[in-house]
Amino acid sequence: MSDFTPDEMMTIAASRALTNDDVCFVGIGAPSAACNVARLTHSPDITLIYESGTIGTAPDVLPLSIGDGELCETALTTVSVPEMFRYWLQGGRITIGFLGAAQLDRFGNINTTVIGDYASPKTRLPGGGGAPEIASSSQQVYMTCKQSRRAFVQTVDFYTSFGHGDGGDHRQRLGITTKGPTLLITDMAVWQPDEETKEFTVHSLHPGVTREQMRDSVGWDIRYADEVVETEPPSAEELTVLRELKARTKAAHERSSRSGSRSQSDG
Amino acid sequence: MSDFTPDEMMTIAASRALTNDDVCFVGIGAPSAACNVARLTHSPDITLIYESGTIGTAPDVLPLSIGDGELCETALTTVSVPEMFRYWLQGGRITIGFLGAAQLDRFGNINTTVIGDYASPKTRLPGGGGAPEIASSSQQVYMTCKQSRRAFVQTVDFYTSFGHGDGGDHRQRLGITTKGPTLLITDMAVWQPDEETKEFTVHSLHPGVTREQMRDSVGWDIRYADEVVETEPPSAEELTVLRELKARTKAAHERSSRSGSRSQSDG
Amino acid sequence: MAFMTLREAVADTVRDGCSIAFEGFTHLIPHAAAHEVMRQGMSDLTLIRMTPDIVYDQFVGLGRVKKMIFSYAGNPGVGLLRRVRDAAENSWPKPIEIEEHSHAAMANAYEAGAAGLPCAMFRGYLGAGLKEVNPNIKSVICPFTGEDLAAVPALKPDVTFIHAQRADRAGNVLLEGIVGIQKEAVLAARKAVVTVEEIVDDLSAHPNMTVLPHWTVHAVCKVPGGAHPSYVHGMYDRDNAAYLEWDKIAADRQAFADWMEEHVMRASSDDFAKRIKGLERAAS
Amino acid sequence: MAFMTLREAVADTVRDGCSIAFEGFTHLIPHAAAHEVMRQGMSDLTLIRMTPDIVYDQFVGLGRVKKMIFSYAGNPGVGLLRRVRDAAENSWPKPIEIEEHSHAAMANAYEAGAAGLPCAMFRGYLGAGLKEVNPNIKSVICPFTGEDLAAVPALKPDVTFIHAQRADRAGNVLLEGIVGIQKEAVLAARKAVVTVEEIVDDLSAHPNMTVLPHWTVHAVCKVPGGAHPSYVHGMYDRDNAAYLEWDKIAADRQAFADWMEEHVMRASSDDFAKRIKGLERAAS
Repeated sequence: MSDFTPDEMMTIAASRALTNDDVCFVGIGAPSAACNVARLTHSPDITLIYESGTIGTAPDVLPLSIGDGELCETALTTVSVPEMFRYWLQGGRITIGFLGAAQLDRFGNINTTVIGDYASPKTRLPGGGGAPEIASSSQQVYMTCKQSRRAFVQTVDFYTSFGHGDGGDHRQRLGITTKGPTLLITDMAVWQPDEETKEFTVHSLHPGVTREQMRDSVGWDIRYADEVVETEPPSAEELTVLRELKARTKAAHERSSRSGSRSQSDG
Repeated sequence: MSDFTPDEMMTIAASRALTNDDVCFVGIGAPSAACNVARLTHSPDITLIYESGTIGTAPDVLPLSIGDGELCETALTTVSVPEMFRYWLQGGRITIGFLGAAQLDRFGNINTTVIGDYASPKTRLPGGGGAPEIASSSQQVYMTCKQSRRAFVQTVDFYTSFGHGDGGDHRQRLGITTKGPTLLITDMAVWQPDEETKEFTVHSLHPGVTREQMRDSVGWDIRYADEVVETEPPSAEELTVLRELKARTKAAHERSSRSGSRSQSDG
Repeated sequence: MAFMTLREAVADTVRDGCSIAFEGFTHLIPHAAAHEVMRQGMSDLTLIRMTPDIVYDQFVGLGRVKKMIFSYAGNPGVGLLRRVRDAAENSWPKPIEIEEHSHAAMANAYEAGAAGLPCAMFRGYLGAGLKEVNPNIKSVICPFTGEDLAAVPALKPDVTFIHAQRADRAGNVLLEGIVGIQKEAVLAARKAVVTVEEIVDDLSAHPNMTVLPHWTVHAVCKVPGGAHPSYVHGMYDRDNAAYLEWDKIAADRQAFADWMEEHVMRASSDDFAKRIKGLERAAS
Repeated sequence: MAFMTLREAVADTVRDGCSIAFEGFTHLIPHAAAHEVMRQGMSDLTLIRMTPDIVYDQFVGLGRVKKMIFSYAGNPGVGLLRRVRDAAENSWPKPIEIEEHSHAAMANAYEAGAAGLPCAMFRGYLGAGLKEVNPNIKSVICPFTGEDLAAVPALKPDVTFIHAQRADRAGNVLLEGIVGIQKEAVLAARKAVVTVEEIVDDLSAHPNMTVLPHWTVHAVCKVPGGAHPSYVHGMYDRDNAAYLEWDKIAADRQAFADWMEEHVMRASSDDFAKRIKGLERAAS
């Protein structure tokens, strides 16, 4: 087994959580890579859905956006966006909603809306897109995000999508019947919510990661499971699949862009 | 000009009320023949819509049902039934809803549900199908029906679809913003609602029809317009188009049925 | 999804007292599936369908129906349903409960079922008599304009049966032509069974066509001719004579009983392939 | 429907202060139409779009936007929208009003607009912060189950612009591939303008594909390349480099102004055909 980066470990650990039977609503970025690695390794029959309307897509390269042509060309079928959100997400057919985050807290609440005050933001982020309803309508939610003190905060500035709120039975109290965030995979660890409090708890640390590094990258006092194991390192196959996917993606996206001279002629 | 039947006069008079710019939601039976005669004579660009989802259809023969294959094969596009009722009918895009009737009253209220009491009917009719919302969502409603004392009654047994209710501003009082029935074409006359009372009023009598015949075929005291004209008889072209359409229809429906031996073998 | 015989699929999904939608809007009516349910004897059924026609006339005539939820009960292009009339007017062979809607309401109610909502909201039933006789027609107020809109409960059949052109070997299903309400009826159901004309290696479907992924379907059964006397776009024509004949058969209780015995009870779903002989279309 | 030049269609439909949707979900974004509106100088606009990206960054940077109704304001695959940020964070060149929703809410609101309803109802915003800051998120109670469902007003733009593959000579429009929310955005609008790659004798469309009848559209304009740097399924690829470059251009107020002057103000919609050179796909 060769060397690997924390990013690679994150993507591969996330990919392992998926199964052949999953119907996965894929957020862009890290979730997309993990879902496609799962498809290209242990779960060839996994159903990947992107919010642009593509159902059962099998891209050869990773999409740059949720609406890339490759997603439609390789999909079983492509539906309109209202249908996607009504029949497929709200209809309860999604087993896993897979989300990234700009900011999250220990209860899996996510913020991708603003840093600072909503009315006069310090940083205006893109907003929720599909996330608010992915978080409430998917049977469960997996999250993947790199750890940093900026991202892993005591309290999110804005509840873009609701995780476990203040913890405990907060979801049920709001009438939400789905499980919510059940897994968080970072570049350093794998976290799962405590059964009672719903606070995300570290269950495995990636190879070489120390508790000191963890503390420096998370803005709250971290809870560890009674037994914390080391994450199985990437296998040679997993690494090969991921790296080939990334290489194909890079080559394809360069190929589909025109040469540098374009910017002089017409922008 | 050759002889013609009252049925032919009805269909042709109804066809004349349509224009090239109309988007017409076509009920089956008499409305379907009238709409297609309009398309084959003065209004080649009329848009005909059937509730099965076919938009801009141009059948070579008359459909036996609202879902015949011919309708789809000749349509500009075919949409799902929920889309038909949401985007196309409820969306307010239909200029003319064209309905038939089993029973109607002088305010254009239609019954195709039951004769007698709803809970213990004397005759159970098919029900409303699309008619309740065709009557309220189309910009206006044309109706066509053969006159008889059984059909043209003082009070309908059931309000399958609402015309002008008790007359006057009854539609507005119910919050209905569309015009409702504005034209009634029968085998004997052309009727239009009075501007104030909304009672259907005879504006033209078909050639040869007398006021006595009218009285014998209608279950209420008929109002006549101040000036009642004679309906322009069918032109040679109109009659030819209608008869050829009917002949093609008969031939096609016989061709698409298997021979009589079928019923012995498997019903 | 599992590939099954129609017999297996019916035995696996239908129980006495359950609610079933056999959907198809003139086109693609799942006659073979309905006959198999009749043969297997399930009773006390709630039958749901926008346009109950011959098939529901048969179920009602056999006395298998507790309740019918529908919006237009006619024999398309012919007239009334005589067995349904006999039940509604004379309680023969037994009374049936009726929950009657408009097409718009049924279409919206299936859509709401597919969309996982408890009810559908639309502009409808204005001035219509059904509001007075159907307690499942209520209203909601638009919180922005104050408009009073109609509301009906979402339809969520225990089982939906539909017929389609083809499935691929993974069980993904393609429908073409007048697609009606079938996608919604499948997605609204607890379980869906699809009979198909053929099973192919590749659906070769344009991305925007109507495809049901295999994981939305409980069972796929190959039943060539399974829509007869309804038709299959691109494959075979409607058997118009059969609809005309039905009017005569259903007019008489004994003629009905005899016909059902011969053509349904003593037949099998394999017989449907024979019934479309002479109605096939040349492949386009 | 009338065939017009894009210049005529914009002059005919857009006024200061009106609400406009330029829709396209990564695919088929009507860049040429947006640039024409910028050139003609209309201002004080309410811009509606699920995924405002470069085009809305440009409108906002030019100070033409009074209000933006949206659900995800990012540069797809790249990051943030720097002109939108500058307006939201620093009120430069002027403050903008924001009405922010989720994708589900926007999709439902367009759907309700297309369906002629005053509002949309769906299961959403559960626990979400937008409910606290957007007064246009209300609720309705299901009259059958008592469930509290989210409600938002229907979207009904004064004008919707979309880009599509082709129209026929009657002005019927065909969209293929990721069709997004465009059909709903057109049907919800008071007037719709469609730019197309080509005008053909016959759409040759399968019955179940996405076609907009000519009478649903105010104007059709032939603008080859009109989606660039977005893409057109089956015709040309996305110009990913342009999206990356935009991040640099939009990072600096002066660089932005210079770029807009050269590539939008002094250009015309005819220039788009050149911009897709090298991105075309072989006809399949």
